[in-house]
Amino acid sequence: MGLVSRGTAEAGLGAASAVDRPGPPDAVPDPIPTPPAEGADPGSSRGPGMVLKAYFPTCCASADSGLLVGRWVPEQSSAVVLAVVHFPFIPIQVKELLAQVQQASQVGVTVLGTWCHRRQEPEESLGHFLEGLGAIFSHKPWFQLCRERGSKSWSCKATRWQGPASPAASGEDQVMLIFYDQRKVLLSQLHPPAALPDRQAGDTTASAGGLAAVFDTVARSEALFQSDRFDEGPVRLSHWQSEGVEASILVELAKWAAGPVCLLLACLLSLVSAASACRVFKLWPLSFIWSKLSTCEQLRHRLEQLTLIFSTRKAKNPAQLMRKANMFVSVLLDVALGLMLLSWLHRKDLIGQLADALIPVADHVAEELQHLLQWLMGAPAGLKMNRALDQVLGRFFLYHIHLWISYIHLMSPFIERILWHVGLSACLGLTVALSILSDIIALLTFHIYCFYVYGARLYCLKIHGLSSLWRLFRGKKWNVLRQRVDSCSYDLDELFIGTLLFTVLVFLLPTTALYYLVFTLLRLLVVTVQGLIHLLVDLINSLPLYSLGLRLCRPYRLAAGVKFRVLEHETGRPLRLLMQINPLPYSRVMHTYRLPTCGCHPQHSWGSLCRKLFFGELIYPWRQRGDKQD
Amino acid sequence: MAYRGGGGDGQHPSASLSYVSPGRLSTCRTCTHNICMVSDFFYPNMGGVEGHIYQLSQCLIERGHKVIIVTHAYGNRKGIRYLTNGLKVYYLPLKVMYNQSTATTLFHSLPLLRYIFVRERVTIIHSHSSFSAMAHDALFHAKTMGLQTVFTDHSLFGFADVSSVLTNKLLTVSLCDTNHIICVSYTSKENTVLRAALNPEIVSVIPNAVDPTDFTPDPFRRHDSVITIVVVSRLVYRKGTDLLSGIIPELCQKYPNLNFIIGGEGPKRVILEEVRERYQLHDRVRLLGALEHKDVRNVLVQGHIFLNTSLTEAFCMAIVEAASCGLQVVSTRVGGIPEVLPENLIILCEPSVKSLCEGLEKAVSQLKSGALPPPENIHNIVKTFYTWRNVAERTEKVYDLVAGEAVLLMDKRLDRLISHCGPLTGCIFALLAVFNFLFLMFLRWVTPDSIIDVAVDATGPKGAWTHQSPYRKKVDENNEVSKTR
Amino acid sequence: MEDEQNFSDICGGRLALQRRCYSPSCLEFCLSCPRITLRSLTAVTCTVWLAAYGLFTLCENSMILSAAIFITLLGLLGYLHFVKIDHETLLIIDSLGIQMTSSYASGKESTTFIEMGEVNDVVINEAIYMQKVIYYLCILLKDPVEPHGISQVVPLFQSAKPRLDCLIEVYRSCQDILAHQKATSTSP
Amino acid sequence: MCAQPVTNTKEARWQKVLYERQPFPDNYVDQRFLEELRKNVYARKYQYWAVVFESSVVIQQLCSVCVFVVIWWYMDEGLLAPHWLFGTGLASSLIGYVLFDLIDGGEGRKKSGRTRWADLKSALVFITFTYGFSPVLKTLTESVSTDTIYAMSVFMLLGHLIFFDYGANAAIVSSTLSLNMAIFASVCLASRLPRSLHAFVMVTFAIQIFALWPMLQKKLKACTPHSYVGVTLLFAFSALGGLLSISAVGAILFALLLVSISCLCPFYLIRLQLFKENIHGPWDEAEIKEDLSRFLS
Repeated sequence: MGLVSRGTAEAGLGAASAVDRPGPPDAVPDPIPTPPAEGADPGSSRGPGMVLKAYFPTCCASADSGLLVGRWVPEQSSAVVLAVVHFPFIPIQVKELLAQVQQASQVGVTVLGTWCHRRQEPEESLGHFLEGLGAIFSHKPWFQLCRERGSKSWSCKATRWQGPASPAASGEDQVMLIFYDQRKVLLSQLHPPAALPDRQAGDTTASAGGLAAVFDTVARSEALFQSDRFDEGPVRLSHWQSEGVEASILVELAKWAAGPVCLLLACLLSLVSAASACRVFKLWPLSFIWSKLSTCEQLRHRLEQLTLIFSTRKAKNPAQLMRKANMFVSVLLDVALGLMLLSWLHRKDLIGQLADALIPVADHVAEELQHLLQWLMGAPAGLKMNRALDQVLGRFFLYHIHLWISYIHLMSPFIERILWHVGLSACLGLTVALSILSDIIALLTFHIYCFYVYGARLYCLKIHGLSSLWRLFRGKKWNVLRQRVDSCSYDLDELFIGTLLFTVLVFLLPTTALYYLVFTLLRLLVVTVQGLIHLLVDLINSLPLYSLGLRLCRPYRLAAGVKFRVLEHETGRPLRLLMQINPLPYSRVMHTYRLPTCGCHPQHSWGSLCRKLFFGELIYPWRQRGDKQD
Repeated sequence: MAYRGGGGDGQHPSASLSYVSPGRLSTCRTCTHNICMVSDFFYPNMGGVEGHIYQLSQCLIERGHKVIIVTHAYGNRKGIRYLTNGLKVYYLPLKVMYNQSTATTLFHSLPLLRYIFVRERVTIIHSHSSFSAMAHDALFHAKTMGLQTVFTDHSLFGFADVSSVLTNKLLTVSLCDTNHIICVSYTSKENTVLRAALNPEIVSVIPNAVDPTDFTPDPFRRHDSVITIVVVSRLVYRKGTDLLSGIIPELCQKYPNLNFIIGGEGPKRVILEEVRERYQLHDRVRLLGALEHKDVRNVLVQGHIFLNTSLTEAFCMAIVEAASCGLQVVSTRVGGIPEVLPENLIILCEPSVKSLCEGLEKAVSQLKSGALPPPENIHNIVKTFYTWRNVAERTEKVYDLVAGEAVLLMDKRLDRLISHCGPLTGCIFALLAVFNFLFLMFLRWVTPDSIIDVAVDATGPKGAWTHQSPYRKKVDENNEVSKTR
Repeated sequence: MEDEQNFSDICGGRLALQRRCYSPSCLEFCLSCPRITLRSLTAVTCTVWLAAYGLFTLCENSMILSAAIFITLLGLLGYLHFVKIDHETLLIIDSLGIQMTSSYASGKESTTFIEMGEVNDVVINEAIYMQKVIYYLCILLKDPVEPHGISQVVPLFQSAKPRLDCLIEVYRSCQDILAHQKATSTSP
Repeated sequence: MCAQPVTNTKEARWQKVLYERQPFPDNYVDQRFLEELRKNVYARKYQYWAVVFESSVVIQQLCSVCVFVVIWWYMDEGLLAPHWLFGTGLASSLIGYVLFDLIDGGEGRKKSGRTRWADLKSALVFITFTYGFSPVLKTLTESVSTDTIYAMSVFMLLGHLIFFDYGANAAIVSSTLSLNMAIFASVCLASRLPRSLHAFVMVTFAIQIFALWPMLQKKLKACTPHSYVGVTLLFAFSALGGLLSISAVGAILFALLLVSISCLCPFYLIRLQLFKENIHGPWDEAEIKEDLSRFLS
């Protein structure tokens, strides 16, 4: 019903079409002094007059006349109306209620003024009665908010009583009506979160920036909204009503059940982690391998996430809650995808086909490599290579490939079973399966890695030798102390030997460089594939799905701020604004809520990568995990 | 005050511009000029040229001219800034090539410079320092746009080696159709006239100046038990640091109560440290490192004798500052130094260790015999020599003269280039000038002068700087402090 | 209540400045650029399609033509949705804040609201932009730690860069409201 | 733009000082303008024959390159047996070694403080390394085309001639670089020879003619100029003869080159000295005469 009431309220505001009614109707008990003409300087004519801001919930726009209950924020000179107390009421009870709310929510909830909603012909008595109320609930300024029948024209005046004694001497203020949607404001969460005052300190510290204060007030005075419209309390309030009670019961059930479940799972997880932390795995070679295998990394990461999710401690601030939810959703999605993959694999026995396909593929790769080496041992692309060195290197690598093929054939019978278990592992999640895949690739291309390392080392050696000999050739030398190149006079024999070696190296360089180049290209191919897989895994790991969904379906939940719309306005009436929630843009949602990934991304830029390649330093895939089990 | 963005922090006078209606911005003036100082060298970079530009601009502003300064961006100090009295500085984002001098293609800076010249309604372009590529670019563009040009040369140049031959050729090209040239000393004038093959009539000599109020003597700061010799210069070869490294041991061995204070930084600092190591002079030779301009005085007043070992100088401001602080100056007889101070205030020596040591010994003996006049007298004599106001009014005369002259039209300019700079170079640069002119035509077609906003004058006869709220003024004062230092 | 003036931007294009005054304490400026003209649209499209057709004649592959059509359509959509800003609005509400709205040709709107508490001042600033030196209006945000300090400069009317006269119009009204704001905030 | 009316400029005499206001305009040009201008202060006069004598160093180097190339050609053609060349080379270097000490009675050796044992050691190093590397050298460049090798060696030998230390103190002079280039060229050429023994002998010969021979020359030139001239002429004629036995045209061209370098170039140098015009004045950067290294060492 809260929804319904709000709907009518929207209609009631009549923001859409500009129907200009003739000036202020005489019905109003006392017409507000018309504001000065446009041209004149407002500052001068208005004197010290401060613009008061009255935040009025849209859901109360259609409520019957009564008292405005809310909070007065002096530093922004703004009044936040929270609810309307309907007639008839007994002032004492109202005061009691307010006192309860106040000590429940530490917000200075008071009676701000009166609210009269004229549905039928105005009767003078009501106006005077409302006047009189000011004496009972003394508050300065005292708001008198009034809505005409036509529901388009509102009038509001704020009077500062100089004490009840002399009601005549009362200064009037400019008032600005700002309508806000109580529910959205209540639920939304400002970004960046304003410094929320702690509950104990009470509303005196609620002096966070202007709007943050309003949000804070509304958020903290939930106690006021607890009372339902139907329960027969002494005082009848009208404000935003939470949705139906049934839903809330379900929620209660869930909350009640959540505790034990979390406890149970937490115990299990602690067991698992304890097992993984057992000393046997900490022995040297094993620990090294664990650190190098992406699967283990991924599993560890997941374990941490799950322990965080199911930790029985309560999330302190909404950000942590959001983080938990994001993790939970991403884990769920991950597992779901993994199960889909699993079902797809096990339908019509794809595993077997894969296993049968794998060995030939590995053989084929080896064949191709052999051809490549044969080609290199000839005169590849008409390059001037040194034949002797060429032969030596070629034979060396051929021998390696031979070893490799025999190794593959040795383990061929077990391939299928291995794959089967790997396939099973997909039920732990797609990411796990993917990282296992990347590990398998790394294992199957181990020979390429070896070639690359040999070539790189050889090439690196040559390059460094050449650089130092080139300095000698020019009669210079590297000064280690000053970190610069000095000129120095060598002996004759030093010169001679240096130059001889230089010549030899120069003529042998192209051969080595070619081998290095070819194998580096192969290596880069593998590294790129692995990198892509890791990127995919990271994407799944870090995507804040829950926040994105929230942003999609409930835009007001994540607020970047507010925006105002000027409602159709006529002179002599208070200015009316509609305050809407300004939703957070997707980019910032991503940026704020993306989860930490387990892998470190490439540190070196492209330039440094090229430098490394040129000088023959070893490069590793994105997570420094190039050297599998050596 | 830290600001983000390229905008810089020009808003204070702009904020007060709403009091100035655009209609008031009439441009052509008879008595006063709109001057645009162009140089690569300006604050936060420190040195003689920078100081010259800043002080001269301040005095010209106070004489009622409108002055703006154009230089290149230093680090994140880019955009438009305002210094004291609304001196407006454009820090243009141009590439710096070699020690703070921008790379020049002779064309790439035309759009920005033209935009600035037009929006500031500049009438006279005043470029500084022949080392600054930007200054030469500005001259080139200004001639293409038909504006009056003045050039100030702050440095001396040899004729011996290849590099100087090339630079001199470029200088010839750049100055052959410049309206007037200013040199800081007669030697510098001779040098410039020879280098650029100029008519000496269009070359004026206007010396640098120092602010005598900044350099006042303070005899109580120095201990008369020991004699202190002060050296303040960049420690580079051209400043004769090698000579210094020879002088220090000689004198320190001869006089037990003689100390050196050496202010300044540079590549040659190493050899001074080595000398100090060798002769264990750590307690007698103090190396202060780089000095802020405001600290120079506090260093100077600690000494009795000021030593300058430069190998070449156009106009040595350091010795004037030292003399103004009441020190006895001993210097090498190179460049324009003999013209700077009268004989009774300076001891001139040949640029060799022996001669300089003799000069110093003479100074020491005078000091011991008390033959030297007291610092106050020296200060009172020196402070009448060089003042920025004098410099400003002499420069103003040059401006008046130039404003009277006519700028060469395109055809005459081409003839002059070809006739004056030799056939080959002349033709090449005439061609470049034609290209520049076509480029300018293109720019005028793309953005006509009519749609370029006229800048609000911060200085000058109708300057908006004067009427503004005291709060802003206060802010700007401390801005200026933070900036000009 | 509402009046409209014509100005030109720094490149000489036409701009229309609407000035709506809801109440002495609430002002709205709407700066609208000329809409995308049919001629330029057709010109671009035709050039792309001609190029595509040239390629098509070279290598007989009808994929190219369809690709070209798709590219133009997507490009147009992207342009309208992300690049072309039709009008920018500046809403100043005394003692509440300043709101900047820029609405794209596709109707998408992006709004930012700055509370009065954070605003230090609204000034006209000079900046070097491409090969020009332009004036622009900007909001100076207070530095939360030290008063009179400025933490950030928020430029206004970034897409339509109006010339000085237009800026002065807006600037004056802003200053009026800010002055009143200052006066009231100082006097309790 | 006068500071004061022009009338009293008569009695007031212009001084070249900045510190006092003078009754002259700022752009006033006195007759003493540019009076301190000097020309050709450091210009030197050259004697023709002295220059010719100095040029003999260049002649020597050209000749040694020529001789080297000629010898290589002979070996490549197989007209010259490696043993014979090795023997002669060994003998000549021994003679040179003895001469080297005899000329100056061995005080050069005393000054350098280099023992004969060190000489022997470096000689052994040469021999062993060259011999060890010669098979490698043999197969080093076989896949590289001959033209490339020729181009490379020509380039290197030219470099050797350019960077050689002829006694002038210029920036580009670097004896190390020139020697290295010569060795590089010799290795390239040696790798083209039929057998590894040839390569070995060729490289040793290169060392003798490019490293040892210039040392001896320097000493000769220093101590006994007359004999030096004689040796130069002898060397030049032998080189010409060798070249003549290969190609007459080459020999003629080479002879022309030698003559032009030794006679024409000095003549032109002395002629062009007359046109020298070098401006000096107070603006020049003063250079420091005495050496300041004594304070640091």
